[in-house]
Amino acid sequence: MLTSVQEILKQLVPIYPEFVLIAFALSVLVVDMFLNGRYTHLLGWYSLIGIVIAASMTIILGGVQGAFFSGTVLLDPFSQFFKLVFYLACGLGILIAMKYLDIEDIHRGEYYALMLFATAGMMLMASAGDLITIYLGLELMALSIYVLAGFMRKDSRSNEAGIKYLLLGAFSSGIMLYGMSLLYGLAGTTNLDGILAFLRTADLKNPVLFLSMVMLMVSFGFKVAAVPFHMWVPDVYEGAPTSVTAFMSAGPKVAGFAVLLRVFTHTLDPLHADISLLLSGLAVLTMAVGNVMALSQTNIKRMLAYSSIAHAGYALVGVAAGGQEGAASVMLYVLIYAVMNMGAFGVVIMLRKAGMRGEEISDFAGLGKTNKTAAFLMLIFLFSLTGIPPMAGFVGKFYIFKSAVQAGMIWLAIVGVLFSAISAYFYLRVIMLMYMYDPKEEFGLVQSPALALALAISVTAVIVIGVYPTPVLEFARASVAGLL
Amino acid sequence: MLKYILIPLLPFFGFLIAGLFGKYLKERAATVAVGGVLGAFVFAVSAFIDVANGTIIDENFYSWILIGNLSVNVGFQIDQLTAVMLMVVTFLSTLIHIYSIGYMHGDKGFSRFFAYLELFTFFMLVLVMGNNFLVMFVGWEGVGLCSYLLIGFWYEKKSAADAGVKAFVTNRVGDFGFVLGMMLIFTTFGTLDFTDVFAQATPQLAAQNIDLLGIEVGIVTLICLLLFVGATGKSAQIPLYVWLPDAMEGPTPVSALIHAATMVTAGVFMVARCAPLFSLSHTAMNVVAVTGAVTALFAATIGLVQNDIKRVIAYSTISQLGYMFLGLGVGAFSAGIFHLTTHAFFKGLLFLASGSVIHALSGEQDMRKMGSLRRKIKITYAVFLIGSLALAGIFPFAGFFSKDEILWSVYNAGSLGRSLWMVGLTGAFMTAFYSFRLIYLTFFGKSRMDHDVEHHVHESPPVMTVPLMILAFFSITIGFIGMPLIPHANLFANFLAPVFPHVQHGGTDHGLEIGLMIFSVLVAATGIVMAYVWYVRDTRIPDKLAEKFSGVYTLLLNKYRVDELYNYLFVDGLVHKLAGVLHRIGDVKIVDGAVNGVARLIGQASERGRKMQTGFVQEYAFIMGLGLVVLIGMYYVVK
Amino acid sequence: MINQIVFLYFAAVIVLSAVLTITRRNPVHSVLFMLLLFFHIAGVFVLLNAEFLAAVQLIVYAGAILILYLFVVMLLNVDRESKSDRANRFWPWIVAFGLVIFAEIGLLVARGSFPLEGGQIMNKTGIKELGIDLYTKYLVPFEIASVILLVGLVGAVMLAKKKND
Amino acid sequence: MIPLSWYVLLSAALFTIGVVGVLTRRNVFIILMSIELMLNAANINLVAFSHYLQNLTGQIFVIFVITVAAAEAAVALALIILLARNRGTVYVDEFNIMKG
Repeated sequence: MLTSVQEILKQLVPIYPEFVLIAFALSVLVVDMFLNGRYTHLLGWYSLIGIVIAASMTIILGGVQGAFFSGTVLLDPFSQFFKLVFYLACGLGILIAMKYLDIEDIHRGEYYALMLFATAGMMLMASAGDLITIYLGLELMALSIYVLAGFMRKDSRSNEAGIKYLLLGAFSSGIMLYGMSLLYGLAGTTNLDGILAFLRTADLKNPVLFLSMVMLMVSFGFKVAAVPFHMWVPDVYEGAPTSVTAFMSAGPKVAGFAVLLRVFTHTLDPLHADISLLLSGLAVLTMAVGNVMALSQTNIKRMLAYSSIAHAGYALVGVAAGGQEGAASVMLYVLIYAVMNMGAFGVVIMLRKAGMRGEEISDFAGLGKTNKTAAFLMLIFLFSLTGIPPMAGFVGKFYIFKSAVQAGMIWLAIVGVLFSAISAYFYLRVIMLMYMYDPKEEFGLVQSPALALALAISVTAVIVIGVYPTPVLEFARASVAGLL
Repeated sequence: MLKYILIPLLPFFGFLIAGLFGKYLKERAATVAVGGVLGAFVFAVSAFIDVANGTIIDENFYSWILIGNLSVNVGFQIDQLTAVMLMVVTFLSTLIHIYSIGYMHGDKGFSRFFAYLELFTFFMLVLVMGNNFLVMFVGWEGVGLCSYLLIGFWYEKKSAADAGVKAFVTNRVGDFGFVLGMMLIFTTFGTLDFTDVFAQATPQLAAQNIDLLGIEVGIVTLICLLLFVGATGKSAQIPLYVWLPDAMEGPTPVSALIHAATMVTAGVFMVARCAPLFSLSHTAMNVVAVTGAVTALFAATIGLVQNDIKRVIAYSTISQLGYMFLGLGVGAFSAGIFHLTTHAFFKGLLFLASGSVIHALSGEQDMRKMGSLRRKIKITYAVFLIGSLALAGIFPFAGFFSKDEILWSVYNAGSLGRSLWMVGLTGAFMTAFYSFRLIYLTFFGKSRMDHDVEHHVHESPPVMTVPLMILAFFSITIGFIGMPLIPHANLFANFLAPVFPHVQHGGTDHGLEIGLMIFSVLVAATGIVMAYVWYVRDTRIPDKLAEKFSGVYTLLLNKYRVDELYNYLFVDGLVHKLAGVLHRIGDVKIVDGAVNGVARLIGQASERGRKMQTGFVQEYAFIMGLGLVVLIGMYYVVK
Repeated sequence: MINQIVFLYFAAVIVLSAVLTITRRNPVHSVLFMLLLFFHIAGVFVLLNAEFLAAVQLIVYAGAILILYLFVVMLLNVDRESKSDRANRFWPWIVAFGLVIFAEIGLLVARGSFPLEGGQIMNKTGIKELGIDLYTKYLVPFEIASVILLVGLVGAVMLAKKKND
Repeated sequence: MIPLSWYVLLSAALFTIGVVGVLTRRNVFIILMSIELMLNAANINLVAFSHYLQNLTGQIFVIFVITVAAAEAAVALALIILLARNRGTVYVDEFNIMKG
């Protein structure tokens, strides 16, 4: 009996990190019942311990590569890279949430459990070796996020965000499933390597193949917020609790890119010419809409939503460029993006306190005078989002556009740089407000050790990666090796 | 090695101290700041001597971005060109720091001002010292940022804040070219290091073409043109010059340091740095030369009728930068850099002196409300006169040597050169005219000052006048390091010779050269005399003329209505309704002119887009479905 | 031949009841037509030798999910449906748009081919194989599915419960 | 012997009807049911392919799809209950606080 348990545990080694996260999530749910609403923030720190343990397991498993569980789960440097990004996003998401949940009066243990479930889902997406695993990982993530988006039960904006995200998410899942079913019908298998093997010998002109590829593109495009599948983003980002928005803008989007890269640059690689054409079209649209629409926003969360759309556009340029360099540039970009965006949301969350929503851009007026540190951090994050050297955002963009030029898509790089020039307007507006206007009224900012830690981590990452990106860049390049 | 690193680091430390502890240091922040730049200057001199003795420094500290076997390093390079720039930047920066102690005395943002100024100096030094394009770009972006902060320094003034944004955004357009050029260099050469790139810049490479949306373009030409787009933004050339006149909203020392002596010359420096690339492409060189010449003339004509003392000098800066590009464009790289150097001195002098005038008049900048100041502020008048003579190009002032070296090279550059020479000479005439119009309006004639203002007129304190006198001294003498005619007497060109192997030497006909020199001095003198007649002897002439040619006059006064033209092209031509979207979207109005035009267009698109975002889930789903249908439909396009 | 007739019957009812589902004014009626639809889909599954799935379709889909819908519809008892519009004002356009989608998918499928089409028809019922596959090959997805159900449970309870906290 | 394309056409029809339902109906329940229609369309495809390919993966996929549909329905209905409680409506076009 004992040996068989050991046997089973041994077989589970490749999914230990996911296993740990789910176990922690379950225990959070159980413990929460006994805590009776007190000391809930301890559950946050407890969840962080879970993340750290899972992260160290992922690192230990770094040497293990290959397909497990009949090919449904893959362990490779590619998935490990993304898992580390997810840990980062989830950890930062939990840190910035703790105080905020108190203020919103929604501090319940389920929050942390759902964050962990969502993270486990994202990790499964990244290491999926089978369409079924992709689908299930995606749904696990999405379902948790639907609930998180509607987490403020008494706030009808939050409810609305939840239902909007759910309806559109389910709609896009329906499209994805249809595409997956066609792909299965063609290839006779749902295994990604199997599909690749099939495509190597198949007639690539088969319209059904194109149809299924497009349907997958639509639903993955939905997850990464590519135009025209982006419409949910501003509304959901605005309505969801800010800490959830921060997590959403980093986690699920990055997970979407993990799947996008896995499926489009690995599995469907024989179709690269078509994919590249369609994706570059989507990338241009995405950059255009994201950057232009961000200009006229008055709500900071909506502005950051459009900015996150725009950033998805830059990353799509890298996917369209394809190849080792393209994929590596996307990976580096999403990492940097996740960190700087979480940081920006971390500052936004500081403005929220009882009696003041702190979501209007005009609320930032005079922040440079009332709270120098917060304003300066925001300045760094916004400069990084604009792509001004030596912040990390510049390195990310540089590498993306470089890989596009290298892949012979100079026009795409030109368009990208042009739109990134436009983006200076709306990031600058916030900076102007912070430094060049007087505060409307005296207000203190909400501070907490957890939030401070989150901001310290992200600002350090933004500056260090900006000044010395080589290790991270090498890491991304090494991680892409298993993909192609 | 350490002493070279200290050149940029000292100002950076100055920035940190003044920035972090400004609250406690109060006006002592200035001491720290001046100490920082002065230290940098001392080390720069030492570096200059090393270079003069033949030590070229090119050192990498660490690899910044490492992509496979390609790497971009953070490293510094000090060669002859950098050494010259280091001297100019640190010397002027020191003087202007000292001057600012007097000028900014009592301002509530005193320590903040010095912190920004130090940060600017740091980035400017990074810009000139970088040994590859990316480090240069870091400095490039950095100086842009500081310029934005300093223009908007008095942000309570709305126009100042707007001007800051305009400068930043216009520069982003230029940076767009720079980034693309850099990317193309990276993919073409596989490196961004100046030495490696230039080593590979061979005529064979110049023959290679690249397909750009169906048009075959020489790859080197494309790179150079993209870089030049960057240069036009930073150095205020047509069509991206619009930000510089507005930038005069900043404190005057800022105008002197950033918008005359250093930052605006970054574009010239960059083109000169890339001389080995540019000299491979005739097209690019011609574009540079023509842009420079046209800007030189164009800005000069606007300068003829402006009434704001600083704006006249601003337009003259644009015009002089045009001359530098004209020189570079005909291959006279060292002449261009020479003009950059002399210009830094006399234009810095003019700005600081105008600051002294404004200071004396309690903030008045309109020349129509000045006059007869020469007896009241004697030192300022004297140095202003020296600066103007240098600007007008009268022998033996500094401007004469550099401008004539450029014009002589232009004259010898084929048939295109001859016509550009004519343009340049016309510009020189106008330069002389408007710079003395300024002198006469300000210092001669009857006083048109308000009574209160007149009562308070006073000479500036020594902390301001001493830097002025030092600059005046150099404005007279610095030209002699570039003596023409006598063999080997052009020390400046000899010094820079190793950096510019492709220098096109002027003709050898000394007789002709002397003739042309005398001719151009005469032309300048005519301008001065004409200004004298119009503005001192018979002051009715300008008004009469303005009346008679009111169309031309208004056109010039309104700066050719370029701002309006940009508005028309980008807004009216494309969109019917002119709604002030940006007014509505927040209380931040983004400047007039070109920037506003594009911004408004985009802003309108943005507003329309907002209306499409109706909040109805089904609309969102429908747009997704539409995307699906279009993407499926693409099958018939691709197959 | 008989198979084809049976299929056509199923197909016709499926399409018809689907159309009725999305057009009925009263959501309760929609649910009932959906029930009819699920029965016929189960019939199609039987036709495809997937008896187990047919059973699952009836037990889980019809028996659980639809009943849940019915519960909530009746719980909320929103009877405004009888007065206000059932569809948004763009519906004629969207029906046309739907025809475009159908035409596109149909055309592409008609022009394309499924490489393995015409293979042997599976004779095994496959329940045993299904079970073995589910617990060996697809173990991890199976476990994820259980977590998904848990998240659904936790989420639904957490959101919908009335607790005075 | 039923041609495979018949199944695919049936599923395409069901998919389209689902899409039209999602895009037209105002009642959020019926939108959810329309989404179920889309999922069922995919299921028909999967089972049909599974049958013709002699391969059980498709059927297994369907089991998972049904599972997820159940969980999703639970969360969706919970959110609808919340909205009905807070906003008193189940019409999607009245869920439009957030826009622009």
